[in-house]
Amino acid sequence: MLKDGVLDPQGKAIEHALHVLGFLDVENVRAGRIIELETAAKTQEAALKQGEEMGRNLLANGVIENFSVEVIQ
Amino acid sequence: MLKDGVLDPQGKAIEHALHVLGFLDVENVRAGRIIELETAAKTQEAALKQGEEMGRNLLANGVIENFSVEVIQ
Amino acid sequence: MKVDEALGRQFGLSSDEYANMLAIMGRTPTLTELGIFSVMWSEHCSYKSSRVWLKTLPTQAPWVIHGPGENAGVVDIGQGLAAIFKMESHNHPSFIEPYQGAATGVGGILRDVFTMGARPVANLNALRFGDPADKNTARIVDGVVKGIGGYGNCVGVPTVGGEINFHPSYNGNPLVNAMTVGIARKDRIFLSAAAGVGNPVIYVGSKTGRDGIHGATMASAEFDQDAMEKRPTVQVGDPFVEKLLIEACLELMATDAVVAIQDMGAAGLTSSAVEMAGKGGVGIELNLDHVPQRETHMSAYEMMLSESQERMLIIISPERIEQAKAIFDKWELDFAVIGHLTDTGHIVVKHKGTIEADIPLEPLADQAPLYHRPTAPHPSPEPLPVQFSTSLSLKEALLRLVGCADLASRAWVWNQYDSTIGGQTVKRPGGADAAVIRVEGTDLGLALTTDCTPRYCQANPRRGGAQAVAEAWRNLSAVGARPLAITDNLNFGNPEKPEIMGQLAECVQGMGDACRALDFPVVSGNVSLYNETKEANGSARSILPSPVVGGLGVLDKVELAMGMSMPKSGFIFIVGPT
Amino acid sequence: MKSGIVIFPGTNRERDMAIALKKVSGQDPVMLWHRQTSLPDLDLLVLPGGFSYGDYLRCGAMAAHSPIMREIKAFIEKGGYVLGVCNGFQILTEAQLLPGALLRNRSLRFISSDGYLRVERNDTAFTSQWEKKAVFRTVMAHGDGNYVASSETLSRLEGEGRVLFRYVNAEGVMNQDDCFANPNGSAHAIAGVLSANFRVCGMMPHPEDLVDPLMGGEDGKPLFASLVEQFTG
Ligand SMILES: Nc1ncnc2c1ncn2[C@@H]1O[C@H](COP(=O)(O)OP(=O)(O)O)[C@@H](O)[C@H]1O
Repeated sequence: MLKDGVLDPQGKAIEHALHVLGFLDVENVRAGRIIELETAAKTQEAALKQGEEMGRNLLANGVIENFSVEVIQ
Repeated sequence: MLKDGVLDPQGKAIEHALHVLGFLDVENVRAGRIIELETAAKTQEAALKQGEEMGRNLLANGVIENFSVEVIQ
Repeated sequence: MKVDEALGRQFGLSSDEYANMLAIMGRTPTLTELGIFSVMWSEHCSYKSSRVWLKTLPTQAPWVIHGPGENAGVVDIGQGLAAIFKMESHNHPSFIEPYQGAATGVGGILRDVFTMGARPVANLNALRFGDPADKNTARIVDGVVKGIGGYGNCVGVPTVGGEINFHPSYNGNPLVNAMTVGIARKDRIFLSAAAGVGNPVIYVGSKTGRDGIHGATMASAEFDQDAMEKRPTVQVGDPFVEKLLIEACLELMATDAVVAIQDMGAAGLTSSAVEMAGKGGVGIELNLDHVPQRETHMSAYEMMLSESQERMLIIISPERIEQAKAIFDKWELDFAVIGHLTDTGHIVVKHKGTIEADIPLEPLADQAPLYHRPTAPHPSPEPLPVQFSTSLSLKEALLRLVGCADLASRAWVWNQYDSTIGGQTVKRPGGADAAVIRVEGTDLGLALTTDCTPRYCQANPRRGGAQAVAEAWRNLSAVGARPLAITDNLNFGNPEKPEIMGQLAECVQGMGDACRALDFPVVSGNVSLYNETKEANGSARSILPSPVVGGLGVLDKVELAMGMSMPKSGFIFIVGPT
Repeated sequence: MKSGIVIFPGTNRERDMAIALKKVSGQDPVMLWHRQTSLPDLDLLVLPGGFSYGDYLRCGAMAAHSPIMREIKAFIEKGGYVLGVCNGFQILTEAQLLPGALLRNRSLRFISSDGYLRVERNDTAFTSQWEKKAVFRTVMAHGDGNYVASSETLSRLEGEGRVLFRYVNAEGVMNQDDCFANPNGSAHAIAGVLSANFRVCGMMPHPEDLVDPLMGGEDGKPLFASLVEQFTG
């Protein structure tokens, strides 16, 4: 997800399209990316830690994006 | 998220990049989109219904993508 | 926040500059006023270090319609048409966020050109990256190339040419120089000088957010590790909105409603309002309550300094408001009357009932700092050792040459740029020494090129500067064009260091010499200083002196344009001494 | 031939298309704005390339809901012909006027270069001026040209002869897995398809950018010549 305050051209365009389609009470649309993956990490904590490392190093662009990691078993 | 069986070039590229970075035990990477928005819908059910309509009509392409809707208060 | 000299320093004002501001104001300025002074007097907006040297460049020729001083240069290309072009740098933002830095660089230079009434018909660029082996280089190259393509392709302007070099001096400070060329009718060129007391000031385009506040001053500050912490100053571009803005502005300009127009570039609302009113010799009053805002609780300071992209400021006559609004409504863009012209000679900024700024425009412009910075001769590097290795076969030597980063094929880059959109591209990247496009609906062609060899400028700045101009001239001649004029982008290190200032002075004089000799004037340009990286040991390493030249020429019969692919048979001639 | 070009916010190859149509048919096309709710009398509607709505969300997704799309559907039902190029093709698939979808190129990069297409049949309104299995050069300029469809859809398309253009190498040989011969990674190397009634054609590359020797060739001209032939006899 883009950081608060960073312009989200996608979100803005989607919001506009939703309004045109008649979803008039929708606002603050923000578009982000979700990445699902499988890991061989043994524990919940190890997986979380790995996810955070991957987020910092590659998956998110720290300059303009925030990210969060969730582990599902 | 792309449906199972639809080749996901982005997911594949991310998987490759993660391997290069040394995250060798990661696999089945899939990339999808997440859209957050606020609605004035009064009830949880109404919001869910609205979200599903938006997904079917615009936000997801049924030919290649699946979607799910979650309401957070 | 208390406004005092210490805060002034944080905003980039020297003690003298701060004192001068106090003298002009006759009181302690407000925070918003300080912000306005600091950006208007920054290197980026005031050219305080380079102006004395820029003035030595030749800018006149019978075919020059507008030289430096407008948003872009304008030359007569015949048949009642004019070519409008300029180059601009986005070096510092591209290091912090390569994709968005490069993308917004393209967006900014496009606006400089269509703001004058031209439809943009071609983009070019000149890129310099660090050592290919450096760990950051690949990421920066990839992001910059994707960003240039992402913006240009979406806006629908073909990217037809450019150049790329690698050198370790650009490791922490890549150069991203973007050039746009547009075409307009000679008698329909729009300028930025505001006129008509009482005329409304119109804001169009995207909403204002807190993007890139202080980007203009950042672009003039030396780079170090802290730069990474200044991240939120990165702006995100929206090429889709830019495309709508081009169409809407050109549609409005086709009516006779526009008195003056300017894009909101570096220092956003501040520089556009100050420059438009200043050039027109009028005052301007803005009511920020009416500025379309993307975020809540924005202060006057933030709105005046925001660098949100894809915005323009327009002066029209009051009876044209409805007509103009209908056009921007059609293109689904924001449109707001945010002020009017006055006869006070001041810029007055109101927000929520208070006057946040009230500055006399004349001294703000006329007393902008101007420095004759000391120059020192540039130490010429040791001559390169001449080595003849007999152990390499001709084939091995050739393979080594074509395999080196500066000579290898650039097809992987231009294959990501849409070079054919518009249907007028006669010589695409790789097809000739200069790109050639047809001027739609005529037999005319434009030849376009960007050139600079920083190595030469390092070895001998004066001859290097001259060489860059001469190379552009040759490339244009090689496709059969008559070279008309250049735009340039002077990329150098810290001008407070005499040897860097020496490089700049010498390069500019060399360029001037060549321009005069070739009757090839400079009609627009841009300066980017403080291109340095702090090394781990604290020392600052300057980039190679890089005065990039963008050349434009015209072909009266575009079908005669020459390419460089070899015919299947024929003779080879070499012209000139070897 | 009376043709119309539909412009959505963000469309950017409408001028190229207009030049090509004018050049081959001798008649200027009508420019139509996406909010229009009625169409003039036309033989052919063209949805040109570009980045409608910035191609945010998915390419063509938002344009597919524009008011004019209802008119376009009615036009097709009444027997009209529609050509969608690049973004136009993406819009037609998003509007479900053509099957399948266009995903990000396999390389994840925008591709701007020349490629080769093979004409799979020449008994259609769009291809009558080519020889059967003719191979022609064309300009590609897209980031999302990777054609996908379910295996049932693909076999239906093949069975009904609705694959009109395929990516091939310069010799006309198709190889789905070769990143030069099939640059986007399209299923079955598909570059262009037809609707079940053969009156709607979508294709990714840009024949309109090669209709003039000065711009590098006239390889795209037969497409427009075929359409002119269809409507003027
Ligand atoms: N190196 C240069 N050579 C010639 N003209 C220059 C140079 N640098 C800047 N200029 C001119 O100075 C004026 C101000 O430039 P700039 O501040 O970049 O304009 P803008 O505010 O439109 O970005 C322009 O007319 C520009 O063409």
